[in-house]
Amino acid sequence: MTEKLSITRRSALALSASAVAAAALPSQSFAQEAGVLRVASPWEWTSNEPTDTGYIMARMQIAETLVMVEPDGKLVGGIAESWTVSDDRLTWRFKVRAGVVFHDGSPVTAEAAAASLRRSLAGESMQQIPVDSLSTEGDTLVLKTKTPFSHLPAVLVDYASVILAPASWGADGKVSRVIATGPFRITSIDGKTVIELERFDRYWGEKPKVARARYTAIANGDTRTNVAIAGDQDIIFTTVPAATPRIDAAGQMKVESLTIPRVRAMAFNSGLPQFADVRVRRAINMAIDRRGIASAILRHPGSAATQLLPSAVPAWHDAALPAYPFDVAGANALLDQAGWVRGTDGVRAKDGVRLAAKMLTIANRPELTVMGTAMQAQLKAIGMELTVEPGPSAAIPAAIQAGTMQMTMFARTYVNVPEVIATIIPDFTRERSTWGTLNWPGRDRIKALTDEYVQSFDEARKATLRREILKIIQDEVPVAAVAWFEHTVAVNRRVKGLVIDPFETRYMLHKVSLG
Amino acid sequence: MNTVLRVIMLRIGQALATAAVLASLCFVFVHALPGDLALRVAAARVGDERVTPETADRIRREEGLDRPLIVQYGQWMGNLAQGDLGRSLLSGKPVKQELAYHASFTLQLGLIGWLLSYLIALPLGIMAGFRPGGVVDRITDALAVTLASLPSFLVGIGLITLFALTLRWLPPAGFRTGAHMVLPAFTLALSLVAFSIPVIRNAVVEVRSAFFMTYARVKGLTPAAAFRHHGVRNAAIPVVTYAALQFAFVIDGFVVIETLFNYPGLGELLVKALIARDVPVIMGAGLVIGFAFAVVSLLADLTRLWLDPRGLEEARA
Amino acid sequence: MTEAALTISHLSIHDRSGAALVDDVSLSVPRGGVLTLIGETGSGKSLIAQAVFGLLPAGLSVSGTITIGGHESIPASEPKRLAALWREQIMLIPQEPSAALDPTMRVKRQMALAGLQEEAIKPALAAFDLPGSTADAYPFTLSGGMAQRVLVASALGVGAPIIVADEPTKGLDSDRVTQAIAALKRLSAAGRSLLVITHDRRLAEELPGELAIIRNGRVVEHGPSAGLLSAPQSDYARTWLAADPRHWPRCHRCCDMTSLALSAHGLSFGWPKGGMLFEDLDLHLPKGGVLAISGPSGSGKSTLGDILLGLRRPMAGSVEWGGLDIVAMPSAIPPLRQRYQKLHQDPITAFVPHLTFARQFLALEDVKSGLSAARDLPPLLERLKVNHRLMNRRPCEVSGGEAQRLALARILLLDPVAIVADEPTSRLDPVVQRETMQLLRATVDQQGLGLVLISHDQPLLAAIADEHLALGPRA
Amino acid sequence: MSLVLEPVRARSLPPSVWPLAALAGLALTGPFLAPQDPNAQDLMRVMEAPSIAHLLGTDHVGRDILSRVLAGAPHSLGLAVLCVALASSVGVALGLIAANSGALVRALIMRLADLMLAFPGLLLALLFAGFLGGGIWPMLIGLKLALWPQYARMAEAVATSVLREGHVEAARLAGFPELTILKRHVLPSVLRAVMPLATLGVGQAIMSISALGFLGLGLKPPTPEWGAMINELLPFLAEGFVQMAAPCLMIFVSVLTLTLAGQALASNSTGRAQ
Repeated sequence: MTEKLSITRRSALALSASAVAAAALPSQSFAQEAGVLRVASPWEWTSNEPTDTGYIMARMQIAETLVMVEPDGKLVGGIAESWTVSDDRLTWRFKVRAGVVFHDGSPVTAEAAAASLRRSLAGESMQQIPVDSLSTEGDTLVLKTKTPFSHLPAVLVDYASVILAPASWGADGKVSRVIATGPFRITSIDGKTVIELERFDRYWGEKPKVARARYTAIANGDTRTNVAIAGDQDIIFTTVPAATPRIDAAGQMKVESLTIPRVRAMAFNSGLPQFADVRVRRAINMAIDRRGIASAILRHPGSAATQLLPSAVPAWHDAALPAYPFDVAGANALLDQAGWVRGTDGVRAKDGVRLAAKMLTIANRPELTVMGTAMQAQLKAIGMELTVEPGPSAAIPAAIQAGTMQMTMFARTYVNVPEVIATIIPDFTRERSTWGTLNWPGRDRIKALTDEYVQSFDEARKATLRREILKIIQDEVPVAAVAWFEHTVAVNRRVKGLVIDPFETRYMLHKVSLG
Repeated sequence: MNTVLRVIMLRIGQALATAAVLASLCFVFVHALPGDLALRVAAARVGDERVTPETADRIRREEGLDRPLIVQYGQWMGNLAQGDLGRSLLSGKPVKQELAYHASFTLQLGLIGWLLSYLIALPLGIMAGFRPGGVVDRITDALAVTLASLPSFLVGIGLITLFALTLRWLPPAGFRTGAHMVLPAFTLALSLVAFSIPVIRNAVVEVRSAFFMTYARVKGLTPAAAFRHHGVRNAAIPVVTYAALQFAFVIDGFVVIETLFNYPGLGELLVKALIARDVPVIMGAGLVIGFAFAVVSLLADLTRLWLDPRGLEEARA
Repeated sequence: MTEAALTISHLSIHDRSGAALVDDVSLSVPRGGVLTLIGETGSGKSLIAQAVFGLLPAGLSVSGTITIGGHESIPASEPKRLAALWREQIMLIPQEPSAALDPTMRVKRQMALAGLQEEAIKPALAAFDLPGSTADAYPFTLSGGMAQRVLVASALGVGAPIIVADEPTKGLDSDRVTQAIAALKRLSAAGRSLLVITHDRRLAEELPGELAIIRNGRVVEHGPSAGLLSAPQSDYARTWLAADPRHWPRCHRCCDMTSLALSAHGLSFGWPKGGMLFEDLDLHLPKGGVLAISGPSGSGKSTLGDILLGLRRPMAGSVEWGGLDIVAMPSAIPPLRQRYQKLHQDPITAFVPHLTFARQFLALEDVKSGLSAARDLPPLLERLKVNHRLMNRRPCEVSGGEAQRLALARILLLDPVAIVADEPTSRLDPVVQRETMQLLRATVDQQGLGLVLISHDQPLLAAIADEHLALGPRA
Repeated sequence: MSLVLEPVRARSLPPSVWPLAALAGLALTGPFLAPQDPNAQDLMRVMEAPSIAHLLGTDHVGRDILSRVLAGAPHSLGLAVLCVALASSVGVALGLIAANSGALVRALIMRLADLMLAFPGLLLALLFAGFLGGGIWPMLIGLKLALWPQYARMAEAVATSVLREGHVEAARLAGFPELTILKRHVLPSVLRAVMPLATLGVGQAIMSISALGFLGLGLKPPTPEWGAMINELLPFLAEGFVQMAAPCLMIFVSVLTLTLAGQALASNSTGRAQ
């Protein structure tokens, strides 16, 4: 690590002198460095723990999981070369790939992988696996589950289960150094924002074309826009959609976009009197001008959501499912029918309850606040009063815990692991789920369907179950998708061969070359 | 010089006490904030989407956040007595290391911006002060008032738009090379200059109108010699006082500039620590900033004592 | 008469509105001789000194010429040419000696910058009774008198043949005045030509040479000092000389010691870190009597006044207001409060700066029962010769003499038994001083109240007081 | 009570007071001058260039910029005035108490003021602003807490020196109650000293509020606060220069007016004191 612990007056003066010198020379010296692939995204390297920052390790291809997913959704071997499941569907065997070495040169054995995986299984994201035991047999890792769990390989794509070398952990049980197996190896970490990487020459698979890479975290969206306009990075993930025309016009970088299974959705507390009636939820759903929001705010008309998930995940997208029309009159009629009467202030009420709600949104996704204010204006037309309150992300679980949640709007990815069911279960089958339904009676029906789905290894049956789950969600609207997510990536002119992974598990940097 | 030493000892004692009180206040404030602290820590650690009540419970257990507040506070104070500021709840790194890293950046940018501001303000202020009401005075006054009326984020956006996006002379964000420092340093310098120019100008005007300056000329010194021998030192007294105040202002970081330029300073650290409710970091920052503030004002006092012997007399009393 | 060292001819100074502040003044200082300009505050005498140096404030227009030594005449409107003669030909001992010294530089270095040789500094200081440590001192540690002697020593050191001293005795008590006069005489004895500007009669009397009386920017009378003082020709000079307390008619009278306005017994006071200011002090103030308290600076005069007024507690002793000991019984103070009043040294400060006098007098009705400003004020103002138009002004808009009379009026409305007057006329010109003092004495006699008069001006006290209490110098 | 107001309606009002009055007028009447509902959206007409219908164009959700700029005045200006009014009244009150109290209370208050001055200003503002869940009151409390010490220090210094003046002693000797003395003798001087600071303070507060708005930590949307407007419009800088310039200019002009007025008041009060 290159952490500067102190600066002397002289070094500061030298710095200022060099600053002045740099100002005097209108050169491009700060810009492109030959052979270094510069990647930026909003996320900071807050700690070394895979549960915390494993996604950066996985995306930057520093660390790898047993199972990996290709951009087309196909599960492929990662550290595990192959896997099998026993006939009773309870014992899974993962064969560790031969010749894989950690960044410190030590070989990846089944024992080492199991040790790393055991730590991951303690984390919350892996706890959905009904683990019975984890052991090794030679070069094979044996995982037994208590009940059949059909999408286990998909869950093992989760970044929290990246495999680190035993030497990574310090005496205190925390990761002191990240020693992993990916095609890139960390050479230095500068604070939370910059990570220097180099090609790992003993990587088992396709070796990167660039010798060095640098990851920079730029949390502020406007700053990312500025950097993109200046062309001061090679690839910038998650640029502000509204800024796309400016970035493209500047000519340094081009914004590529891809619809991904991340959804901007609003969720209701269905236990509240104003949202208990499904007709109210439907009316709200019909009063929202999704296309207007998608084109004006998100600048991508195609991102208006017609159902929970986009066609980018064909298995979980049912083209036959009828979408809700944008129909203010129809929405008003529904509310009239449900007995909500307009008061003198234009807000409907029923039995002394006003059709009003406070909607929590996440401040660090600024477009949600803008969408919220748009919805606020649109819902006025059906006599609903909406207050938008952007806050830190933790405010939503906090409000749910405190029982004060009325409505939320958030962005949720359904492919944390490349099987949507892993997200449907926590979001739609619990009484109080953080990013899904709250006090929704329909959860039990979904639960029955998901239980069967998890244990089933019959693809046809699973497809039927998926359609049923999607239909219930579409009909009952405990959660309403407003817009799908356009993954925006600004790409420098000199970058060749970039592939965007809709699952956001890897940045596929090994395929990139610099022109 | 015994007096000076006594003043220093006294002030350092005061500074330590102030810092400890500040850190304690931070503790009280952070715990008084509504919401589940462990949940906030959890959200910051595992990310917005993964946070669950279970994660919060695990972190509460692991970090001992379920202990009574008085015990947590007592432990922090106990560790502090041994020079240990604890570990960040977010990164798990020692708070000392986190603070040192971010403080070094704040100090770098702060010092450069601050020096730059005086590099700009001193000649302008002195020129204006030499000819009150003259052309230079009017121009610098207009400049100072204009800059004082522009929020630093607007200045920053303006500079970025011009120099980074349009002219492409400088990088728009970052912190690793000298070129990266230019725009944030100028943004900071311009917001400081707005207030230091009038201070310098007034100090010069005041000293130049002081009778001892006239008398020095009656005694036979040329105007330049009179200013060199008598003016500089006397004019420096208010300027030094103000400059130290400005520098003290700079040490607790400048969130807007740091955010705009993606610069890893203390301000950024504090904002993130606050979002994450990273209590040890917030308390540590309170402690360090409070102490630094006191040290800077002590240095200013010492400089003033050196410049102005009258202060020594007051200190003695 | 010998050749003139400095000649001022037809000097006139006008302000922006065109009013003449100095009107066609022609004077000369003989080589090796002394010319003293004397006049009231605002008479324009200091402007003459400033004009000689080309240091007039901006905005004034000046005409006339200045001739220095054997040099050609220089128009007073060309300050740059006058400045060329500074130090070599002409040197100033300014009015505020402390302001002329750089507060951040040791005396030694400032004298060296003035052109004195390093080794000549201590002897130069010693010549004016300044200890050698003065050289290493910072100016703010010096008293006004010491600072002035430092400047005189510098002036003597730099060798300019002409020295102008502007108000060299301003703000000094009588011992210091003696020292200042001695210093000036030493300059003269060293062969320097002196132009001395002062309002201090004593200085005029003790300095040899010529004297010019200035009034309203004009020379009223001019001639050899001794002759002019003993036989003034002009009316103004006569009035002015008569204003000297030494020339006032004495007005001692016997007072009725049975009826006391105020008395004190066994008073002691000292500061925590200093010695005792006074111990075991007894005093009596009869109604209709004037008790003088004098003493050098820092002897505790003002503190004693505050103790008598119940504003400060003594360390020991008693203060009796009409027989009630207010030290032992502080609760006795509030009902009697208004009857024991103070007349301030700077009368303007006794009034709230931002309010008109009328409002401030009117406000007294709130605290003084039975007072009607409309009824009681006009006769009082008439008696004190205060123009009632002043009522609509604010404190900064009246002169010092007017303000002191207004302050007296304000106190008298409260129907006092005793008044403590702390240097009430030290900032007034002699003529005004005399009028004010006579008014005060008359008030004491007419109202039968007791007056404690605090001052360091011995002749003044001798002229007006019935009894005299002198506090010793600080131990 | 009229006495207290006196320094405010001083006889010679500096000319810069008139723009100040205009600004106050804008803060009071801004929302009523707005030609359209500042929160009415039209997603079909986003980022439109200035036209007759929308004199300053529309923003990213089709709201009328002119209306938002006008309606934002009470938030940006009013809030700043409120902040400073609260901070200065708390500061002046504590400063007066300190000046009138014994050594212990005075030391207590003044040390507290020193402590608060050393408190990282940013931390304070953030502790109370934004993360408390937004809203006006937390922000006010935060800014107020950060600002009061300077007013307290000034009030204490001025009051202490005024209390030593002759007219205070004269008033005491005349038997005026302490409260009257405080009101008539001390407060006017204190207010005169504090006024320029407060005027400049309002300008600084406008900038602080807009900076919080810019950081997305300010008032709740859709409140048309100028800083928040800049934050919202920043991504559209290329298409909406006029829209972006409008709130920037409002901030600039307001702070400029206040800065000039503060300077004028300061030179006016020191000029008169001499």
